[in-house]
Amino acid sequence: MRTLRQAVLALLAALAGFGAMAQELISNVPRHQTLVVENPEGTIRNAGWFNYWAINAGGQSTGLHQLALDTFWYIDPNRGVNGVWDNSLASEKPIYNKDFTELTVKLRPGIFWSDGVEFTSADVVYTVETHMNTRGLRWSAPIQINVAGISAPDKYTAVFKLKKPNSRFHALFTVRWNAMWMMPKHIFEKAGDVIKFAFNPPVSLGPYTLHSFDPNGKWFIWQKREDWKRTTVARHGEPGPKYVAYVDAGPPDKRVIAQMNHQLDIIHDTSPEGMFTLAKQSRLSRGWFKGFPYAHPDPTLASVIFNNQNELLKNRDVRWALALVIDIKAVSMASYRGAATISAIGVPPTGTHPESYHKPMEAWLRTFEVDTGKRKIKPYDPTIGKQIADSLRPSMGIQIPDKPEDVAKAFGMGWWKPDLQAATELMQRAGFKKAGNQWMTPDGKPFTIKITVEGEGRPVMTRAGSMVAQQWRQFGIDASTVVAQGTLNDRRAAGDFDAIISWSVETWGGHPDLSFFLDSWHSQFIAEPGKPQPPRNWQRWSHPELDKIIEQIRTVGFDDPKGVELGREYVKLVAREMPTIPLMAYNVFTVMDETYWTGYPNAETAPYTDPVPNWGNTKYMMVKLKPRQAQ
Amino acid sequence: MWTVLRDLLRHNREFAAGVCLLGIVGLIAALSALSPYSPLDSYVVPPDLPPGLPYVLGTTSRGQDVFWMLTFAIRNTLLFGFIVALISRLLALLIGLVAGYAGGWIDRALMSLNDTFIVIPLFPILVLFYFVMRDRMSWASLALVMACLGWAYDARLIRSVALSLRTREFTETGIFSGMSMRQILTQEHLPFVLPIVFSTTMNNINWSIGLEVTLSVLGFTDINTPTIGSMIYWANQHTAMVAGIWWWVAFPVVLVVITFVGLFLLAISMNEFIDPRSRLGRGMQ
Amino acid sequence: MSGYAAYLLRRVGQFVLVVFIGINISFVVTHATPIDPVEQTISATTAFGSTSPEAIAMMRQSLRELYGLEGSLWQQYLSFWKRVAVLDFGPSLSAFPTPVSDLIGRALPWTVGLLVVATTISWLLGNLLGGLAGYYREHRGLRWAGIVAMGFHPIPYYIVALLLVIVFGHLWPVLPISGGSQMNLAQGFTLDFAASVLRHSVLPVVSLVLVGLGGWFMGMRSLVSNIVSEDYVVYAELGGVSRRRILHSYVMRNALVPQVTGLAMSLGHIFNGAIITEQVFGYPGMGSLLVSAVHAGDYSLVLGLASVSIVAVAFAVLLLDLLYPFLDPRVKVS
Amino acid sequence: MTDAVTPVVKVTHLRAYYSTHQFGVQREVRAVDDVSLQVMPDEIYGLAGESSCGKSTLIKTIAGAIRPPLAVQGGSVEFDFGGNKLDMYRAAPDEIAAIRWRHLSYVMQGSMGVLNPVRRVQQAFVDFALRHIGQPMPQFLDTVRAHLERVHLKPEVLRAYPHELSGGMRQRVAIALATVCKPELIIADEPTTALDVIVQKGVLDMIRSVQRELKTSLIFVTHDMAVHAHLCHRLGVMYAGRLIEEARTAELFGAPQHPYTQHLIASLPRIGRAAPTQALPGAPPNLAEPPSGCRFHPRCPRAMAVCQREVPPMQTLPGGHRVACFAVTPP
Repeated sequence: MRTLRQAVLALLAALAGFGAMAQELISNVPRHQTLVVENPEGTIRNAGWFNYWAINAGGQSTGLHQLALDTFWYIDPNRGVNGVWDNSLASEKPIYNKDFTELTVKLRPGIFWSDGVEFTSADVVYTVETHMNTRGLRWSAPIQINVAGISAPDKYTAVFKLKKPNSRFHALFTVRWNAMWMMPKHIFEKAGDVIKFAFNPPVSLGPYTLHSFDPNGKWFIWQKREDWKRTTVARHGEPGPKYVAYVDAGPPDKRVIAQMNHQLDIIHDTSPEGMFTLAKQSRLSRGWFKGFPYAHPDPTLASVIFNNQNELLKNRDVRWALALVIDIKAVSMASYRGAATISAIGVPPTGTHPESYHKPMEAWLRTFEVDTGKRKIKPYDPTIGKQIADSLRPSMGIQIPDKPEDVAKAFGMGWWKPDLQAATELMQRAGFKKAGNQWMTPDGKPFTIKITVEGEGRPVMTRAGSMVAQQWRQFGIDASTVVAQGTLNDRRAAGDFDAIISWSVETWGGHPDLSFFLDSWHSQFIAEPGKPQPPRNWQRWSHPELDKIIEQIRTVGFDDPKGVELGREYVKLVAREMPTIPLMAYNVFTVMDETYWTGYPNAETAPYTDPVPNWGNTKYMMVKLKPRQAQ
Repeated sequence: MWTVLRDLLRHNREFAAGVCLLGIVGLIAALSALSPYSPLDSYVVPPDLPPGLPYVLGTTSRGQDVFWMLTFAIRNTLLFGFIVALISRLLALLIGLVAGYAGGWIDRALMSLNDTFIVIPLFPILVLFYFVMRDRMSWASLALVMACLGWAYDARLIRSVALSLRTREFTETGIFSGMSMRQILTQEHLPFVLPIVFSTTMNNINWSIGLEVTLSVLGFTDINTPTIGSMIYWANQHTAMVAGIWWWVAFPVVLVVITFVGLFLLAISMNEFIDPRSRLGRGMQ
Repeated sequence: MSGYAAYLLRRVGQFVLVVFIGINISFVVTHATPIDPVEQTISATTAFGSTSPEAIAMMRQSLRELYGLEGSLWQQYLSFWKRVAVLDFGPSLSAFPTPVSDLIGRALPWTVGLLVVATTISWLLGNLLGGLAGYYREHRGLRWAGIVAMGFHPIPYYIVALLLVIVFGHLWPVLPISGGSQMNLAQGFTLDFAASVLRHSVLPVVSLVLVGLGGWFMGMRSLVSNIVSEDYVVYAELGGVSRRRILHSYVMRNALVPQVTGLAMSLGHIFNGAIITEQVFGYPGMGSLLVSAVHAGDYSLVLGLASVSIVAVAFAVLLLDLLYPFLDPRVKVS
Repeated sequence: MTDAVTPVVKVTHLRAYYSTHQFGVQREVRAVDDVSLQVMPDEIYGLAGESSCGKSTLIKTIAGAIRPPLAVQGGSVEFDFGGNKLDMYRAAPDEIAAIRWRHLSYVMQGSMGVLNPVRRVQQAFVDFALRHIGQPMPQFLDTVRAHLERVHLKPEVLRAYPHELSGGMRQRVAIALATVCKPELIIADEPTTALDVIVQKGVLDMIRSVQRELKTSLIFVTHDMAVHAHLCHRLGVMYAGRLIEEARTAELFGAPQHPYTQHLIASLPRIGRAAPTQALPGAPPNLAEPPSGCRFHPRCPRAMAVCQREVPPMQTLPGGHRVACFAVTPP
């Protein structure tokens, strides 16, 4: 017995010992020289794989495309370090010939790979030709479809010959999250089969090189290059952190805990509640906005996407009725606790878009009318953004801005006023009948809609979905949510849904051009029911007017103001047709802890880039970061 | 039987405690009938209120009253457990009795099948099922699947009893008096194994509830049906723990733990009553 | 010895059966999943970048060839069995072209380690305490141990793990609540690494032990309290054999026999517990891999994982079965 | 026998009850009620009586083999091993442990299950006897083998597991185990009942020979009067938890005094007796609530009024013949 008791005591002692045992977060890397960033990809299954160009390669946002890869141009979703447009590997903007069949790229001299080889047009030619000659590389398809040939007149010039006119071809090499990165010719040409080559360790074109990584894929640590001056960001200054660690930070609550213990400098995304908790309890944690709503509005428009091939939803009246049932204030509360930037129109209310679209179109929206069959109503309520702000002021107090433009920036402008009467009229016009408290379809069956949501993957969207479902249910529609965790992309592509909370509208953010998503909305790409739908026309909706708009956009230059006008035509069209119900910007609760580093981007004083750390564009953040206390 | 229960209640502390605990749980579940709110609706009460009045156990970040949510959650969770237990009992009884009675190759065949199901790690398979059935993976179908996987352990116990019954003379006389196998099993053997069935039921309910909670917390079930698991799931969606909304997680956990302990106490007290040697259905977690 | 041979044969047969049934289930299920790996890949690849629709169509085509998804289900089934035979499950679709076996190979040691350590501790500790509790019925400390063990026993792994995360991650953050070892620590047989792994495995192991302990404790206690009234124990006491001797050579020794069977029978459940626990603690094992593979719709990986789990568990059971006769001489004749 | 020799064991007014407390109901079974007896050195003392008359309980109590719910309520069991005296229920546990097997050994009822099923027979001898015999292992084993010869067992049995031995062999092993330390007193509880007649005979002869050789005292319990007649020097008869008569075997069989004993003897099959003996009316009493006075009176052909009121005292007749019955009057 005694021996047993002793054994137990010893065990406890050992445990306590472990507990007490102080341990650095990262071994042999000084914390104060290291930036620790959450990689939302989580655990990378094939950690030792850095060949980004092979489809299904390992991680992308493990630091690889933020710190080690580079290409011609970057468009910043916000203001940019030095303007929205940045010539990175290219020294000038894209140079098209007048009929958009030839693109000339001038390269920046004096840029070197981390192994000391200079980056030249030879690498460009190799990258492009490899994609032309190999199938199943990440960018094989677009290259093979567009490029007739490529040539390098000199060391710093590359000329693309295009198969057909394309004024947006340079988009392929313009980083918005990512773009077609350059391959190191001198490595890959020795590698044999490009698809089977792991590219480990990666040779870097960015200011950092790989220091070490976890074979189980939970962390990747990058180290600043000695010769960082010979990379493109050097134009903006020296990167602050000597080391950058991209880690799998676990589920939302663990991320919050980690940052409270100052073990995670940047949380990629957490729940609103997590954000508020950090704002309350962690003095040095901050979001994109200093106060409420904190989150960064990505140039991504979260919407209720209908499957327009669904017989019941083909009718515009039904779609509009469903829109008029939604109380966006409740949705904003349920999903973001009010920290949402709402948008009534088919463009995200972020970056430069409010200037180019929301504000100019306000007047049109106020006069915009919907015919319910019995009467005409003006559904637009310009005060909803303000109403949300007001409803939050009692609880959030001074954090809530009061200047109208700030309110508009944070919460958005107007949205559709809930109008159950009008909704009922529209439903009836569409031939639906109300039996008791239940809407019946024209052929007399109960009207059921399943809203597909992503579940844990995107808590906020899941919450929005269940709120919309609730409101429809209360209107008498048999609506419920379906969690398609992991399979969401699949089902979205397959059109295997009635309605889905997702986004079919993504933009540059920093540039008014809409082709980034709009081009793929052309009817030519719509898949048969049941056949997989290519991105991003998930709603499988087509309209002759839309096709006309798209075709026109294809023929005007990237920066041509005419593009914006056409964009507004698109906005009017989708407002009338309501193929998807735009809800709000995808606001990302990126939380930055200033215990070790300062100079993070923010809305008020430094909107120089998107803080959301899985964007390739966040490489610009490194040059702005400064250690808080020089140790 | 009733006198036995009464005596147990009077003189067996575990049994009494178990009955009390389950009584509480059952009462809470029953209250769901009186709930002023639909379990599906959110934002019916002000969110994030700590326990107190008028919301006894506080409110969730989804603006739901924790207490009333809890009544629905525990009701569904218990119901789930019972359904699984019921179906799997039938399977276990059938296979156990037949194997024990028939003996020979039938016994051997059934038992190796049985051992297979005991050994195979079920969790991966359940996860796989979820990914086949997706939104058809309703609460009911999950119950069915789990019932089909959860009978093996108890079939073994029942079979061992049936095996001993087989050699008793009343079985012999039954056979000589020309009773059919079905008659013998249902009329002669069933009464003997029923007590065991009862106690294994408790363990089986524990097991199924445990897995249901785990699966739905991981989001691998239908999250519209309020269960203890889906309650915790939604709490995690709102990072309730770190946000300090502890009552959203704590109360479901406490309640489900009470349920587990209650069922478990019943099981072991029954066990001691039936057969001090029996193995307490261990491993059923 | 022929009795032993027959016994052996039976156990091996059982092993084969388990593997066969198990793997068939997982094959059927995985191939019934509606997840199309190609679409999964495409949406993963084009999630953010701008890729023109006709490009997608082309990509889809070439991926089908790349993944070798052609061929009837029956052909896939046959080729799958060929692969199982050599434990090569082909390339992972979500981590193409890395072989599934590599990925599993990386995860397996973690799970096995966690499982072996936790099971050994809970089994030994549970049986020791349970045995003592059954033998020294009046000992107060043991009574309490029993109550605690019983209290935790019925609670599912997930809940216990969750509680530990809350306590040690939030209220008293002294132990790591996620990961398998410290960052930037070379994996290898170094003292630092070992210490770090140990440290990270404390909570997962504790949660597994807490749940596991009770069962063994109570099983052993009830067994012992029956065995003490067996003739040979009474007789040994009459023979003035020392209590110690009686406790281990007579009581415990005999009680262990059914406990080993019990262990074999519950290995499957313990495995479930382990992978659930991994999920909660972000432990880099089979469990985490399984869930992420399922999310990625990577059915070659899922299938590989399920198969390996089944084979591994069945094999562990077989090992125990083979040890059993040395524990209980009676097997050899019966 | 002369009074100079002191008894090996002296039992005085021993009372041992089974008291159970189940579902709140207190039950008390007076299995051994006020029993006194003595056993002399080199004597085989038989205990007779129907099954469940308390004889097993009695010797369990004598051997100190009692565990709840059986408990000693009063009286004493005193041993005297060559001047080394001690009282089973007052001595310290280690003192008892010290005499066990060295001086006092025990053969259990149905000795089939007395060997640890998962260990070899040899282990049992080591556990039980090694510390008493106090030889280094090899010599010890030789001693054991030699002893096994005595009970006609081959030395191989030492390497065997219990389940590999036949019933008879196990019985012999048990007896060998009980006698290997040459104790002064062996208590044997129905050692042969579980065996078939042939084996039984062999075992009995063996027990007798061993006893002669070792000069040990033996308390031998069986319900089989024939066995008693065949084996015992002195015989005690029990009825319903009480010792009712005790005498030298020949005398008891020749002139039984107690009506019950007379019935027992009479019911024995004898060659050349035609008339079958009539059975006694009624059944042995339930010891939970035994009859008042003499427990035999409800069935006694010679019952008197006093028998119902008072417990008959044990009276000693000439020649150490003891009997507890009002109907018997000393000459």
